[in-house]
Amino acid sequence: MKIKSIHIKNIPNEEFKDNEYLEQYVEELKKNGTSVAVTKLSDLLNWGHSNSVWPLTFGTSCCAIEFMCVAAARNDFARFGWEVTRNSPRQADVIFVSGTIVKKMAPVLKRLYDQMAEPKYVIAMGGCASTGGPFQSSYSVVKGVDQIIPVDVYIPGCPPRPEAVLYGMMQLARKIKLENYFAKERLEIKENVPLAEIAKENKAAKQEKAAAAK
Amino acid sequence: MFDFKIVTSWIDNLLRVDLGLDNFWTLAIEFILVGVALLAAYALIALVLIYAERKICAFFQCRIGPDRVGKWGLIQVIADMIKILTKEIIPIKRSEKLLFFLAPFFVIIGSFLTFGALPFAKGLHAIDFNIGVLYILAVSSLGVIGIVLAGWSSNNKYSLIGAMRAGAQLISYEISAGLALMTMVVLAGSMQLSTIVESQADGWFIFKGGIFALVAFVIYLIAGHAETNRGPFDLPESESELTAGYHTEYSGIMFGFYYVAEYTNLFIISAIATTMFLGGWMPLHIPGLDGFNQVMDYIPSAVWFFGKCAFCIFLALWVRWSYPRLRIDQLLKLEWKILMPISLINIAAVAVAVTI
Amino acid sequence: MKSLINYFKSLFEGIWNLLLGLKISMTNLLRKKVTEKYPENRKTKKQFERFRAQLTMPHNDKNEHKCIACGICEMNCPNGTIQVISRMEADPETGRNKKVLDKYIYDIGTCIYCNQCVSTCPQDAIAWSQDFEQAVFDRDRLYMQLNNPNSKVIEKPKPAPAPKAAETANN
Amino acid sequence: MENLKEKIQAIAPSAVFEENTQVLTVDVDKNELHQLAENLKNDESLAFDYLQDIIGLDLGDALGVNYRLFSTKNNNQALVVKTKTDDRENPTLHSVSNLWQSANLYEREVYDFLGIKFIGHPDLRRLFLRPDWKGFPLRKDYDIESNPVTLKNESVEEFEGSEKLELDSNGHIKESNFQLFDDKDYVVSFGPQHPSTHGVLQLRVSLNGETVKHIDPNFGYIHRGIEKMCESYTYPKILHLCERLDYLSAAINRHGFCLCVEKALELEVPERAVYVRTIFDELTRIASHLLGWASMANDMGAITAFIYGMRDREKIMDIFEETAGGRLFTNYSVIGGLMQDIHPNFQKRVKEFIPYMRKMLKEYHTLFTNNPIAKQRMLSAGWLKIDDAISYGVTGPSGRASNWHNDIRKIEPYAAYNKVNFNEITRENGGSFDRYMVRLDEILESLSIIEQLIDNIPDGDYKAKTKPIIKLPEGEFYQRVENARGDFNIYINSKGDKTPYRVKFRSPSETLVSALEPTVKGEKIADLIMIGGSLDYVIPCIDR
Repeated sequence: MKIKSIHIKNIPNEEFKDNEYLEQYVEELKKNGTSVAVTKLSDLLNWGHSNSVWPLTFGTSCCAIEFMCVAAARNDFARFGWEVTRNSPRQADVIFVSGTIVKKMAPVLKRLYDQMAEPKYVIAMGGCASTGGPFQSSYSVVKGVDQIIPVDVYIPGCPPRPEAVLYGMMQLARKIKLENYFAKERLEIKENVPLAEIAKENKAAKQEKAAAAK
Repeated sequence: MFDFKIVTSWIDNLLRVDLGLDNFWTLAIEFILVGVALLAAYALIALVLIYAERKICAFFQCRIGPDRVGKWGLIQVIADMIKILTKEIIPIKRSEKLLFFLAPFFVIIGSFLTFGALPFAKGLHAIDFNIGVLYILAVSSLGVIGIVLAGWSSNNKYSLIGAMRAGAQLISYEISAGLALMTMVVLAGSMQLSTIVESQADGWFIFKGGIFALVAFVIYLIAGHAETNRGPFDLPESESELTAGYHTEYSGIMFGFYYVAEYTNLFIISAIATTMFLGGWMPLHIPGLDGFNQVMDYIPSAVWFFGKCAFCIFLALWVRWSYPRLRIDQLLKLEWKILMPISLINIAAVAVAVTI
Repeated sequence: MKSLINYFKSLFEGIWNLLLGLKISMTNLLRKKVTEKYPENRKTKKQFERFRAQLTMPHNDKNEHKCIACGICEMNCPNGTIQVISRMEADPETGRNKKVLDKYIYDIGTCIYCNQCVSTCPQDAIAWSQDFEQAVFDRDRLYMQLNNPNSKVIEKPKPAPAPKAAETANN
Repeated sequence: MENLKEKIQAIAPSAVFEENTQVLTVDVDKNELHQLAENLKNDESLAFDYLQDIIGLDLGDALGVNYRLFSTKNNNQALVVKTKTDDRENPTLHSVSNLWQSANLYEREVYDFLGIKFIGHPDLRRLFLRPDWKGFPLRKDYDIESNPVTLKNESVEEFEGSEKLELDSNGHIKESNFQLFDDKDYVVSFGPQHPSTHGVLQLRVSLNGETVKHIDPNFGYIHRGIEKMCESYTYPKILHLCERLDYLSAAINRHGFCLCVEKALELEVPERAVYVRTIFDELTRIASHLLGWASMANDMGAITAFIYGMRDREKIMDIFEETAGGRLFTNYSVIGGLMQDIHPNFQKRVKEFIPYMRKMLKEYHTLFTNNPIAKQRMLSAGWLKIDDAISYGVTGPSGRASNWHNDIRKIEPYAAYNKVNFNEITRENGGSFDRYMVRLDEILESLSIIEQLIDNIPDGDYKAKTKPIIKLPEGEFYQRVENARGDFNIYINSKGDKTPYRVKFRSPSETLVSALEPTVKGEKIADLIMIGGSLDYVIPCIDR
């Protein structure tokens, strides 16, 4: 499947962010090469998976409240078919890491993720889950859940407003639609973002400077 | 009114006369056909009900419900089913493997056996026992074995508590459900489902039986939904306490079985209530109004049956999405202190009324 | 006898209250639904004007912005969301070295939308936009460069105050 | 006041009274502490029956502890008792947990953060951090990098048992271990990931059938170290951390911190800002109580009620977003006033909301309060007596349901609360139903407060002028505010820098969770969840 053929109602493909990643993803998939029949079947399954992503009710802090708002009447995520929130990780498809993950919680989150049945997805909701957010200088916060479990979609915001969460879920649906269901291993793509390199280097340099000043 | 006997006897004729098969093969093919048809209907009804519940629940909650997968979200449930079918099944390490995998089948078989004995329309009735009511009561409670086994074999404390609750609940509510149905058996004078339906030709029991039938109807609905573990009686599952209750450790299609069985059980309870109280597939007849009765007769019997079922299901959903869950002692109190005494008095009163 | 009366009284009261509850859910069933259809209405729905979703640096038609790279926003940011990378450039008129913005990097992944940067900016060079559709697949994509490539500072009629502010920030 | 001083001096000869402090502060030697505490608690004329907070400090050469006491019988007389340990290497103090129940968790917290061992404490485990955590984070010499992320699960044995320090007859400290649960106990663990723990809290419950025998809360799964972070942040930056403590009372917490700093700076805040802040506080309270109602209904299985609550909460979110630009975190109060002026539509929207909310409250009562299932469940479980409430420090709506008049808006009026008429809602019995009703009645009361203020917002500035870099004078500053869960206290210890030396937030939720022990014993598991909902705690506020 190509990116162009993904169809999300009411949002044209080119208006989505980070299409580069999906293109790279498709390239990688092509390298592995699968037969047409398998691809067609995989497309059907992906259609089912992408339209029925059942979230695990998991919330650690502030973002969980916004997540409840997504589930409530105003921004009803049942419209997308994602409303069946499961409390048992065995039956859930996606884990919304909504809130800060601290070092005491990290093994628990890892265990929850391991308990989920394949195919499973992770959405890092909000600043804390993506990067540590407001608590970057804390001694007990995990700075980004990607240190613990692989993350599929990052939704920035502190907390992200409900529509932003819906947008993030549509991004996840797009990614699911491209997947190869029969692939044994999970495909990990590392994008090359020069800006991020610069930012990280600059930050490290500044921290060194500050440490030297002390 | 269209009689489904025409279809069934045509098939029988086709096999026996036109193809010239002997008795054994005819029966074998007919059994397979019936089985396949029932399975298809079973799955279809579950799909429709899941969609209906989601939509109706959303409307009760001022929401819209599924509306993006297909027109009005109509194929939402198909996507769900594809997903559940292809999800990984996780074997639990320290579980009782055999029972763990067997449990969901008990649940699904229990509800399927009941499903097969329902009279769906005029002539559309797979097995017509002369002890139909007894049979239905017996097999519909098979499901609880699956639930208790699931709770016990999962090696999970939540599951165990949920399973124990389910056991207590079923044993209690079976009594008043049975008594409520017996009230109607007294009125009809037969346990055969077809006879019960036929005897409602001149008026449904809910009208003919007066206050007794109404009380029995309400009690049956309450007890029936308590038996199927649906809200406000969903204690074995009670999401906010026991995460997912007895099926906490199940994933993939194993969980799908529980999920589907929950909805078909809802349908079965409504169908039994329809058959016993609302005249089954019988159209609405008002004595004296012949013109009206004739118009009613033109509506196919299947429509009557499913329409009445839909009404009962709507009642159940309405209650489910309005009330909080009962606590275990409240649940047992409701049965032993309210429902059972009332249904005992009710059945005695009916018996007296009928003999007089 | 009294207990029997009480039993029935509470029974009927209970049934009555249960029915009233059913009535409420039925009225809500018939009410207008409050759901806002998000992706359908994304062209028409207007967010509140003060809603903060992303930091931006407005540029004019000539690809010029107002940032003088003073770094006050970076100082006031609670968790290092903003990084102002500047370079020294000789002013063509005076010949003195002047701080010029090279890259204004904003990490939306850590931003907590506290408004400290915008409210303390002496030049009003940064502003909030309402584009909340920011979800991406890679964490590194959350870094953004706010100044356009090859953009310049708006030259003010009196160039005097700009270098001054830059100098104070330097100290 | 003089009388009190004399009495304290008589009990503890070493007592020194500090000058120029906001509240009466007394320094005592650590050996006289327990004697003094016992007298303060039990003497009828003193009757300091409410231990609000225990604040641990790193004083450099030693570790200090401040006990903040109030006398509910004695016109809410406040007193701060200070003491310090002998050294840093082996710091010990006598426990006061036998006098005040609330001290139990507070002392564990001080032990966790600073490593002070309390002799006679029944259960001295770490409160927030893992048992294998190295170092004590609130000590100034703590290395932030010393505990990397680990994916090793906590071993069950490590927190099953607990340490206990006792003094034997010779005055030597004796260490002993004890088991929290018997081997025969059927222990069910609720959380950390559980739909109804309102955050990541672990409750380990031993059961007898469906009946709760013993409950042990385990905190720290969302401990973000906010207090340590505050020590390196300037005051305007701390505001954002305040919001993220109890995110449901975000605006109130932020307001409280602003008040504390303004008090220290002796800064006059414009009337307009005071009024608007008060309205925002009350709106936040309504939003929080609505969510409390909704999630309690959800805990009891009424999902529809939950959705209705969230639906009506969205109206408040709209008001917030239009004026302040944020939904959950309004980000509106700043030191000296407000972030920006109110939106022109603000008053109109609020006035529309008030009658709507009143109508909806009636619906809530018909749908849920009068529902016999819900009512019987709430009426039959979760009793908390007033003495327990005070001893455990259960403040806010939950404390008021036990007939404890503890509304800080009445006791120590701040902002515009002395300009409005409102009733302090209290109820007699202290059951789950009372806590539930107090919350719904407070929504009505808040609506009436807003109604009185909304048309009278004075004109003028919305923010006082402040220096670009805010430095607090040296000293200790306290500010109590009534947030949606109760007594939220901010303590700032300033050494005159632009960053505080120590900040301590008193979390009202912490005491609410500790009050689970007396309220749920002997109740069913289903009620444990329901009582948790009726206490309405927010875990990130506890863990900080």
